[in-house]
Amino acid sequence: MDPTVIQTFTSPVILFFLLGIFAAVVRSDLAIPEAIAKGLSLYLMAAIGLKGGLAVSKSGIDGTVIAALLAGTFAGFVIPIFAFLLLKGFGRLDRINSGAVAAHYGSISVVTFVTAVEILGAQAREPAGFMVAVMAAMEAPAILSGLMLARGFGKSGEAGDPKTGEMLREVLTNSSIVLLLGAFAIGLAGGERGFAEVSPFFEAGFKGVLCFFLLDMGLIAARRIMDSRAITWRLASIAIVLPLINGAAGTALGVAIGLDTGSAAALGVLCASASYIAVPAAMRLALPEADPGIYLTMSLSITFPFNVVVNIGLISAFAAYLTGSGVPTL
Amino acid sequence: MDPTVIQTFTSPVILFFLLGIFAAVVRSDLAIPEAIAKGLSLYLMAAIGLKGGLAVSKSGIDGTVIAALLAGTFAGFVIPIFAFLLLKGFGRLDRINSGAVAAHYGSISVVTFVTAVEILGAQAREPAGFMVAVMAAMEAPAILSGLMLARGFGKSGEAGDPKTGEMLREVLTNSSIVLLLGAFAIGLAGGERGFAEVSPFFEAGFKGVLCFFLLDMGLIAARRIMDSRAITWRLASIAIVLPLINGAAGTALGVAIGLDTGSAAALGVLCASASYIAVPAAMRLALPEADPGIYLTMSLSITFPFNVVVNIGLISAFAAYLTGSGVPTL
Amino acid sequence: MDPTVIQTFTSPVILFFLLGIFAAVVRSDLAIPEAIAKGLSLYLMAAIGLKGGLAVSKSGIDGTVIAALLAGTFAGFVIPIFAFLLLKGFGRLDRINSGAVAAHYGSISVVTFVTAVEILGAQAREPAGFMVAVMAAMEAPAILSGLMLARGFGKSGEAGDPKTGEMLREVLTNSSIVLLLGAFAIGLAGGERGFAEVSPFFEAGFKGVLCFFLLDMGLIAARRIMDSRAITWRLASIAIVLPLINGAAGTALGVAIGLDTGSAAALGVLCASASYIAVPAAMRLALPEADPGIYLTMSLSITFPFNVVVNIGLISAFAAYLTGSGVPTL
Amino acid sequence: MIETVTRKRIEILSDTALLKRVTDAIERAGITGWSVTPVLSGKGSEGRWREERVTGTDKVIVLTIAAQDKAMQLAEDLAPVLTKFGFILSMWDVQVIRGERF
Amino acid sequence: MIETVTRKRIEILSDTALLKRVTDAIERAGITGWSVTPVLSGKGSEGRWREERVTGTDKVIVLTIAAQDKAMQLAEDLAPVLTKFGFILSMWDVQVIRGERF
Amino acid sequence: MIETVTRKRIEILSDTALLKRVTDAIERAGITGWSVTPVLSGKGSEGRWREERVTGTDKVIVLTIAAQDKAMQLAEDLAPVLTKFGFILSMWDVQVIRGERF
Ligand SMILES: Nc1ncnc2c1ncn2[C@@H]1O[C@H](COP(=O)(O)O)[C@@H](O)[C@H]1O
Ligand SMILES: Nc1ncnc2c1ncn2[C@@H]1O[C@H](COP(=O)(O)O)[C@@H](O)[C@H]1O
Ligand SMILES: Nc1ncnc2c1ncn2[C@@H]1O[C@H](COP(=O)(O)O)[C@@H](O)[C@H]1O
Ligand code: NA
Ligand code: NA
Ligand code: NA
Repeated sequence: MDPTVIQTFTSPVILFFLLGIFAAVVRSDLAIPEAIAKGLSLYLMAAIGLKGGLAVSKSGIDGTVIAALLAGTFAGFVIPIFAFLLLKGFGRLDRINSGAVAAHYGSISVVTFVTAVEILGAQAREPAGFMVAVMAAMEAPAILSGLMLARGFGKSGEAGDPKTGEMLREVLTNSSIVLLLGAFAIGLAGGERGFAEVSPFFEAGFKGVLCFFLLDMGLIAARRIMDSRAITWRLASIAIVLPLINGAAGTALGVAIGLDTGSAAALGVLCASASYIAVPAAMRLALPEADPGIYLTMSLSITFPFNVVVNIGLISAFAAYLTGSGVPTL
Repeated sequence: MDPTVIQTFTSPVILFFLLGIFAAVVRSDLAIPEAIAKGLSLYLMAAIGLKGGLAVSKSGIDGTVIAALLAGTFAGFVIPIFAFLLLKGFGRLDRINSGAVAAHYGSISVVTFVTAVEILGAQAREPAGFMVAVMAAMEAPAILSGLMLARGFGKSGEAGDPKTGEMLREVLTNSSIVLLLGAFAIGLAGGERGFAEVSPFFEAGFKGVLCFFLLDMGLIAARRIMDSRAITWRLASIAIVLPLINGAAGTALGVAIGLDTGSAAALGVLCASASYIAVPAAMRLALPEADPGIYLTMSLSITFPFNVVVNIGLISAFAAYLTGSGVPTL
Repeated sequence: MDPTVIQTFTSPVILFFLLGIFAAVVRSDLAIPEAIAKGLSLYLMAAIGLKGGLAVSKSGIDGTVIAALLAGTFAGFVIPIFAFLLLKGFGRLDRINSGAVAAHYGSISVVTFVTAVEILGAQAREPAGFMVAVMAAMEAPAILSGLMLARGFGKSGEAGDPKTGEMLREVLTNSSIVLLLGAFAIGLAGGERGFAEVSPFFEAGFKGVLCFFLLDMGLIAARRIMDSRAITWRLASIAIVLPLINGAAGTALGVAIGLDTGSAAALGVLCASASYIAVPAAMRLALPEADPGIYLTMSLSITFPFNVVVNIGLISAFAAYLTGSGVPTL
Repeated sequence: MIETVTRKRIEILSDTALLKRVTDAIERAGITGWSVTPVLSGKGSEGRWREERVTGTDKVIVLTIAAQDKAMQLAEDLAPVLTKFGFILSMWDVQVIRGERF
Repeated sequence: MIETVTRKRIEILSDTALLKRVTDAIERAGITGWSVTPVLSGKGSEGRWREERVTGTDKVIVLTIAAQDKAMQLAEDLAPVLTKFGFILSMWDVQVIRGERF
Repeated sequence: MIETVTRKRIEILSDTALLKRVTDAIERAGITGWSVTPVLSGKGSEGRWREERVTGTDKVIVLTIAAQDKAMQLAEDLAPVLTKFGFILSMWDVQVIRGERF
């Protein structure tokens, strides 16, 4: 086993996540005020966006960047189809719920990505800055894809359901896309000099903020699954198998289009991750009949911890294997 | 044109402000939780107060400081009179609303000042530390001045309206004055050594916090003007012309009493800026008949962005012109 | 008088606390949003836990650590008995309220401890890292002790009152214990290398966050006593005398079991401090008839400021006297 | 004696994400105003929840005061989607001053 | 069977900045207690607003339970300033236990 | 015309620390759901308070809609402890749609 898989467990970031899970399991009243959690997540998105923009301002844009953006968008459209079939078939979910869950798995989780960047960075496999833009590009397509699957391709939704155009506008202007891409643009425009001014705030605090945020995610994820009633063993299995398959496929796709080890792994993590912020909000609006008890519990309480604690390590090792860059000495 | 005017646009602080405006315009759901925004503003006030106190603990107090305090207080009383006449005449507002708006323009905006300090600092024109005390001194006088104008000088307000004494106490103990002057006193008392202990928190994070806060101000300012109904083109013009005139006059006054370029510019910015926190709260209480849709939209949605994006740069250039310190090479 | 007692007053941490009291006294509307205050307290607990765990990961665990843990637990059980007798006798409180107040004085205040660590550190008397674990061990015993006193040892509480077992589980899983010990464990596991990653966040910001938090505590403590009606001069005296006696006794106990000056002083501070977060919550649940107007006002509005502003300095000097380490030159 | 008139007060519990559905219906009913208040946690047929705005599962209560006929129009409008959207609607008579504004 | 008595419940929507005006009136009416609850956003004749405590435009609902006569006294006291201050006042009958305390 | 039925709406003001006491009683009365809303500040016989979650002195209002008989059962259950725990309980009739769920 790649030693980097084990190393994950000594990172304070992961340890705080496990502490959150522990606190929820012993029914502690520990809770991060929700305004703080929201503030921390805005901070993380601004910081990762700035950092990505700064990196691209140095490296410039070339064919690989375009290829990665196209690959990400493609994956965002295609993953839901595969997920939908698995959910309807093996998972025994109805069409509406299958479509809703599929949309979550095609889209991405910013915090999973950020955690992966930390872990990959500690392995000297820092992904390229443009992967932030790839992440932003992958947020929306799966929502469209999942909605079409849920509603059946021909039909256009009940009267009173929001129009696809309206949905699209809402998805493209949702806060995480605007903040990520906005900060990315600021990093690109400001460059090294602009970043120097704000770097003590956005860089020095980053890991500590991530610790706190993952503490909260651990609490929320574990509390949700403890209260959950809707999850069968079939759905739980899918919530583990999907990130494994999507992660491997995404990594392979990344290597195929010529990404470096870290960036290919990051693409794998994006494919493996499931949204639990942007997509649930969109689904509540577009498919209110779908059960949040299913899609949130799968993405947030099973897939998210699995990715953070196990799968990022696996994907990193797999990327290193594929690119032949071997196991880094630490 | 002074290159420093253009340079404003590459500062991340300003870019985040523009991002906030952009997000509001495309109707994104991006929002900073209000507890976070409040916390950031307390942080900014404590930090600027400490910094000012520390600077004065080094430089000491002399005749220039007294002159600047008197000049600021004088401006606070006089600007509302000029503004009132303009608002009643050209602006076609009634007496109550003219007085309420005038009070806003005579008072100051802490965030505009803080942004100016950042921008002036980047131009090697850092204002003197005592300007923080001048800012605090300028918060209250305009409220009294504006109230007297709104109520007519002879009359004493309706039964049930708060007494002027009560108003005065409330204005002098409002949170921003207490925190600014309190932190100023702590900086003065603690000096270099006391500050060293807390400087990583208050200094290193400052620009980043300001970025976030201005992101929020951009959102709030733009959302407000998009929902506004009460603003005529006459009022909108006044919201641009007043800061231009007040800024120029304040800068000239500063140069006349012997302030250095940065401090004279800072006095200009204080005169140009309009309150959107302390004064609205006071007006809601003392003049509930006045329309917040007018005074908030003018000060927050027009004057504030104009000052931050354009006017600070102009004032800085004007101060340099007056003191003959020319255009700094960067 | 030990110069370190006076030195307390030039620390920004204490000055911000006094500013909070001042703001409340002049009835300013200054207020820290409650979500921010909660977030800051979580930060302080995580930081102090991490720091303690890191220190122990370097120093290891020996007989002194065990002795300190036992001494703290012992004090937690015994202090309430002594306090109970004083409150019922001299204080003229009834049994229920005496027991409730006694529980507060036997337990500890994290913020008092953190402030003491800062002040002792500035005097080159930094307490040992394991004192954080001692603090955690002292949180719960006093609650049990106080409850038994309040209910009379024989009786088992009214029907509907929570069972002792249930109470115990709640006390042991309360957020501050879980976060303190969790972060302690993470510090222990991660060691120097793990801590390096997060130290800019948890270490550099620490003093500044403490300033802000104490500003809030000053506001809350002073506002409470200004609104209070339930405090007699007898109770007010007890709220001063108890921390003096407990502080001296705790310090002596610490020296007796062989702790160094800083750690003995820290044990004294823990004994002297009274809980105002964990214990009130437990009492509200277990003894709803007890009057929060008494126990909160005593612990939060009298004992807490007395400890922070006066008693920590006294205890430090006393510890230095007992260990013969004299007055440090600064 | 001041004059009071009787109006309906309607309160609708809704997911925050679906708030616009509620306020659109209020506007369709020709009602001039409303206020939105927060909800922290709750329990229903789908089990407990607590405020987790991070996952968009938070709820609000929309309250509006309106004349009887408009109130009924609002109730009629929302009735068919109550179950689908999980809204909870309750209404009762209240006395108000300045009745002409509602 | 427990005994319940009828009291008035009054709710007043007010700008946070004007809260003291409301609670002073409640005290003048001789009512012993009240509670203040938050409001997040709303719409009225002056258009939409949302919580922006940064600009002091936030609102609260003050709720108080009182005997009929005191409730009417409160309503009478506030009626003349309702429009000036933009308050919205509604009241209705509720049953309470421990009626002697209100 | 849609059909509305009459139910009781009960609101209980409680210390946050005692919330579980309230919701346990609601469950004992066989009521299926409730919602918890925040309170910012207030005044009562023990004087003023304001939200100080740092000291655990914050309060909430629990609201639940239930059939008459279950509502009375809840009131009976809580009546003996109202004073001890400092709860304030008020209830009134409301019209609801989808009455079968309450
Ligand atoms: N009919 C209504 N029902 C409930 N709240 C209302 C109503 N009308 C106005 N409001 C609230 O009162 C505020 C001020 O209304 P207005 O005085 O009409 O501008 C609005 O922003 C709403 O929060
Ligand atoms: N008449 C009332 N109407 C509404 N809320 C009240 C009333 N009396 C008391 N309260 C609330 O209940 C809390 C406790 O009241 P008490 O038990 O009288 O100290 C107060 O702080 C208020 O928040
Ligand atoms: N009887 C009730 N009274 C008050 N609130 C309720 C009631 N039933 C459900 N709720 C609220 O409505 C939400 C959704 O309920 P449900 O649709 O039954 O899952 C719950 O989480 C509660 O917040
Ligand atoms: Na994915
Ligand atoms: Na001004
Ligand atoms: Na103690």
